[in-house]
Amino acid sequence: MGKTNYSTKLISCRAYLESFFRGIYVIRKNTLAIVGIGVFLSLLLMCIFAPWLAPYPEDAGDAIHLSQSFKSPSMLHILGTDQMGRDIFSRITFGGRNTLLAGLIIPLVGASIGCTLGLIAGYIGRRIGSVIMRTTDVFLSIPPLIIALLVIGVFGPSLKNIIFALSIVWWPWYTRLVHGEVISLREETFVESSRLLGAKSTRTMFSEILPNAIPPIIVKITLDIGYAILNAAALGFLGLGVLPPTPEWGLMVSQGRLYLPSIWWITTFPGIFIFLAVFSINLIGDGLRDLLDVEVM
Amino acid sequence: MTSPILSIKNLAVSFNTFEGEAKVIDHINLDVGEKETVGLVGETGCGKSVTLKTILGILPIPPGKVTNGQILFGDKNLLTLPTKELCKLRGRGISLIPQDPLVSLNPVFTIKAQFLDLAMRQGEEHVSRINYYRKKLNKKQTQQVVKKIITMLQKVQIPDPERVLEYYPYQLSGGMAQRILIAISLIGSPRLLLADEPTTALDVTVQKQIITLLKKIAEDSNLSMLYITHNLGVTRKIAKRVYIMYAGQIVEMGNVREIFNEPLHPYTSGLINALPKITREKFNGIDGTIPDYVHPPKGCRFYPRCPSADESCKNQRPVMIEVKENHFVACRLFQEGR
Amino acid sequence: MRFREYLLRRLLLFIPTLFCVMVLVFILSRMLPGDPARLALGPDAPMSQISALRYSLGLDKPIHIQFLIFLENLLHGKMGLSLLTNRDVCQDVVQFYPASFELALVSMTIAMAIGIPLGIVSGIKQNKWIDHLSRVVSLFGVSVPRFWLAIIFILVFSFYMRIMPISGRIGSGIPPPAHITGLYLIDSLVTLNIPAFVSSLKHIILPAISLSVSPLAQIVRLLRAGIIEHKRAPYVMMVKANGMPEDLINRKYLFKISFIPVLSIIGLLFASIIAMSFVVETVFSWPGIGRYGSNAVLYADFNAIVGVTIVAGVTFIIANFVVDMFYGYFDPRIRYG
Amino acid sequence: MSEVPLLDIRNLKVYFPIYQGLLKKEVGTVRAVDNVSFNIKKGGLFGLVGETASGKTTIAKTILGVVHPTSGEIRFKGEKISHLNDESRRKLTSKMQMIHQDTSSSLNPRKKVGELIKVALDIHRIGTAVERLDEVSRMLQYVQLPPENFLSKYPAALSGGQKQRVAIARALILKPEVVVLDEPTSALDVSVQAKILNLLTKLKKEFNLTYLFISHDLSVVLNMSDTIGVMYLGELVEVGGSEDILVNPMHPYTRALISAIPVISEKERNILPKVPPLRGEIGSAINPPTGCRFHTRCPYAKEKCARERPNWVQINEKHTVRCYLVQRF
Repeated sequence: MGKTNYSTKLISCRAYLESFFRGIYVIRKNTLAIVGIGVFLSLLLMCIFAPWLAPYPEDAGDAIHLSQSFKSPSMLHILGTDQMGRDIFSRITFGGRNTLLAGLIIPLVGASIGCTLGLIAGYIGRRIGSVIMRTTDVFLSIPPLIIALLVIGVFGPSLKNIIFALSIVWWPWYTRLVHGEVISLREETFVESSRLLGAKSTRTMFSEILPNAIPPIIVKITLDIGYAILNAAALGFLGLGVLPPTPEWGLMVSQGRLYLPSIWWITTFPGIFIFLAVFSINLIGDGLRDLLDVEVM
Repeated sequence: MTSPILSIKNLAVSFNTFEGEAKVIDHINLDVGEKETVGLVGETGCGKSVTLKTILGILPIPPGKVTNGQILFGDKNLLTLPTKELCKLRGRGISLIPQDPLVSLNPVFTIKAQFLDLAMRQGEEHVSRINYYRKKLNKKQTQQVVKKIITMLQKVQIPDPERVLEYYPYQLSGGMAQRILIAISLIGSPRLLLADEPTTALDVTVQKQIITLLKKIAEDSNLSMLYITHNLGVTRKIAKRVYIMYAGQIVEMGNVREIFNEPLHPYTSGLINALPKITREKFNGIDGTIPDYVHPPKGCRFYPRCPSADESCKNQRPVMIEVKENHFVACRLFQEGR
Repeated sequence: MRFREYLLRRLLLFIPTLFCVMVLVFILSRMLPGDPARLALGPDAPMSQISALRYSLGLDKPIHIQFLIFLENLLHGKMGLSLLTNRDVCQDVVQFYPASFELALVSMTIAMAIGIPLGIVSGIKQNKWIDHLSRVVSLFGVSVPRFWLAIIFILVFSFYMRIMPISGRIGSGIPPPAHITGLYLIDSLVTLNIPAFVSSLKHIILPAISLSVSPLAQIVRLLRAGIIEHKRAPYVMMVKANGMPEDLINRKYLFKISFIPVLSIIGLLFASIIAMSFVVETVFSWPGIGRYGSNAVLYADFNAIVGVTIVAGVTFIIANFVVDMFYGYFDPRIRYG
Repeated sequence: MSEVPLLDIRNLKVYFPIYQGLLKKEVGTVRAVDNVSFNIKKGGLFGLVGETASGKTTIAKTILGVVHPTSGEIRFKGEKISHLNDESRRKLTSKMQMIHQDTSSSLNPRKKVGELIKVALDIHRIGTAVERLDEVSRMLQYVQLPPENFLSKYPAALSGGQKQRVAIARALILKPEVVVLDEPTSALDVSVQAKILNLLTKLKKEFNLTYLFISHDLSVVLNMSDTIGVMYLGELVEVGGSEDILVNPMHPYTRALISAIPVISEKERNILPKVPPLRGEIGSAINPPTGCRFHTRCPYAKEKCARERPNWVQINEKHTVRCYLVQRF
């Protein structure tokens, strides 16, 4: 065999960098996505560093300062205080930890269960595949939030159960998505070529089909973080999530409801934070959708 | 030559892309005479379809943009014509036979629905809902139009037209769909037919049938036709005069037989050389690829691939020169002698 | 005509799905930690009483027999007693369901009535101001928490502006219309009971709007994407080039083909409305199945939870079936394929 | 004829059942390939020509084992290779390769050219990592793509012709004996097509390959092959040396095909047979016409053609045809 007289490694490294910078370029064109990343990251950081950021960290628990209750937003309490006199902003920074955690974990768990099943159903096909897909159809036939309610009804309200409940209702979407992708990719000529080169089905699966199925999954996970936050907050709002006095955005909205209309800030601000988180993640998702050029629901 | 029915003068079209402004059509001139069939030949991506869309005013703007020139249809400049006038011309003055017949019919409507709406509404700019249903519910008028459509379908040799009208597009074969599209393009009795590679997607035996049909129709109804294709053989069958296009420029024009027997431009002869012939002569392709339209070569756009190029080709764009009677070419090789 | 066969196939698919939903609900309801009989009777009940209840509930029988009993009871309209109302859950469902159904129907109508035109205009006038506006609206729609929006609505329209009622289904002084369908809007119209109609309309608007924002946004999004995709398609170019007026193309030809993907998710949107009504009904004290269900979860009223789940599931499956029929009409390729 | 052909296809039938209705009842069969036999000698170049739906691609896929034959057999060097199990089939892949028509989807868009070609060596565990890379660049040079420019490009950055060159390099890196070319140039422009065809001819000599060349373009097949088989609706209707087929086509369909070639010069035009135009279009393989399948379009069809299928008639050593017109002589 001939000599290698140039460094293949170097060339591939350069190409990698090129594609990386091109990606950044495309994202930068999409200003909204950048805004989304900025907002979401700062929310995330705010929650992570809550103990240092919150002006009154002790208010995240069951502290009671009745003298301070129902203070409207001011320099001391920038978002005001609640019925126990606790600082809303402090509670929001801690409460976000629960809401965002649920929002991040649920799609990831759902995606890992769903994608595995989808891959199996799509590639092995035949009997196992159709059993999986029929099961998926059944799970898809009930609104997810309702199964989640049933699960929480059975196991009792708590954040852990919310995450568990929503995760197990989330997977069918990914199964359907991945199954559809695999089915259509299987018909692509390059998959047939790989088989004609003598590749075994596992290699074809993991090195030809899977890399092409990943972009829609990533976009869907991103967009689903938003939906998961909304759903988790809705369950929290119904009182099925964390139990008071632990703060959680959905729960905080619900608690403030009793003191409307005069004490508007207890309800309004946590709601705005939920909105901001979901809005920014949707901006990111839309940007990714354009970047990776895929269409998912 | 009598005065042309369609005359493109110095047309330039560009597209705004990621990388910059792509100059896709670079100052072309083209005439189609009364009752004449003219071929426009070029390879993929040389700007044939863009030319056609610009003529019809259906070029998506933006990203497209006409930067220069005129398109005269009779005495009207299509580029500056008000929308209302343009609407009157589409289908009735100029009509289009599209490229891929099977995807050129809306898949969720029957042939009848599409044909009928087109036939009843051609030439109008706006249709109000009330007006639409009033006309549609007018049985007598509708029946007349259906009759006209059926005659047209018989003209393009569709067997059992009444039944075919109830079909959805996916129930048709390619040849059948193309016949229907030809009928659609003829329903408004246009004077000029623009054919955008109408046989590319079809089998050769069907291609032969369609070309024969088109030729007959053009003759019978005194139509002019601009026939766009990448297939030299098809051009020879249907057209008398041909324009050879390369990378957004017209490089050669003349009588079909003359050009194919004695091509002058290196690109034309390269194309002819590349064609596998049934005489089993040697054939060879052209090196290189079509240039980048954002930064095209300054001079002749063919120069990077041209076997007879020299320094002067690089910077100087050759002009069209009449080398023989009615045989024009844009190449340095023929400029120097004059 | 193969349309009938298509419908039949859909119908046949409908039955096993329904059956599987029952199985799923049954399994989940039997996954309760602890013994349902003991839970029902309390920790101090004597053993004999418990086993008697176990016997009468059929809990001592094998699981598949239990399932059959469950189904049989369901057929006879027996879902067990609700802890909250002390009636059979079936009665509760019959009482509360029309209110929820009416709410869902109205919000779906709002979503479609605004979403469809907005999506079309936005797709056709891509990158014009109306398009930007509708994109902002739809982004807002998918991002805003519906329960929060509901509260803000009450705050603004009911407390500050005082133009809308705060809660309930009809004004307190107005007797509800005669029971015909159970949907107040229809019943009051049929009986020409104008005050009842006006009042129930006023009551339904805020909850319906807050439920409709997200489906509306998704309709706009999908329709816009479809229009943009098909706008440049060869079949649109063809009719345009041959002289079909542009507004006819947009209204009829572009719309029908772009609407197909929207249709395919309408069932899902309906599901999201049903699901979210649990929260929104709570906010507006809407006397529907959603509020009943969320209370049931809070008070661990298992029979009620199971009943509500079944009703929601069945509603969703039926909605999907109806959508499928429209699907067959809109897309001949499906019908014949 | 004592020499064993490299590839021997005997009475090959490939039927696909069609299911329809509520119970997925079998309502018909697509007779994609019906009783086709031909063989290719080592170093031969067999051209298979026919229009859409004539069953050309199905034959290619059956030979490579993607589709299983309904009956009949395929022999490679005298050994039966139809109905092999997956494992033995996989061993055979290095002997037989295929180049697809669709340049845009035959390369995985998420892999670079280098990986795309190297994967063949990875699968068959040939050579060390360094040797594999060297081999890849050597193959790229064979197909006239400078490795330093192309190794790390993604398929999206390549033109149609370049993609097809990559596909060729990948197919040839395993040093196969038979290459099935399924319309390798029909998606390309003429100027590029000529380049690829000439490259294929050159590589055939250098690697001592045997080609099965499938195309709908008779002028290409005439130039590329030494033997040509003409297919119509799943059946082979005429087989002969390419000179014979061009100068002395016997089957009315072959004649119609040749006469429909859009030629450009007077010289070529004079060679074309003058035939009346065909009626209609190629039928459906679901319920193919009885008797001779071509009779519905044939300008010379007699009543007998609709009833019975004609037998093969030997014209000369290589040239056989299946038509009653010829039988009369």
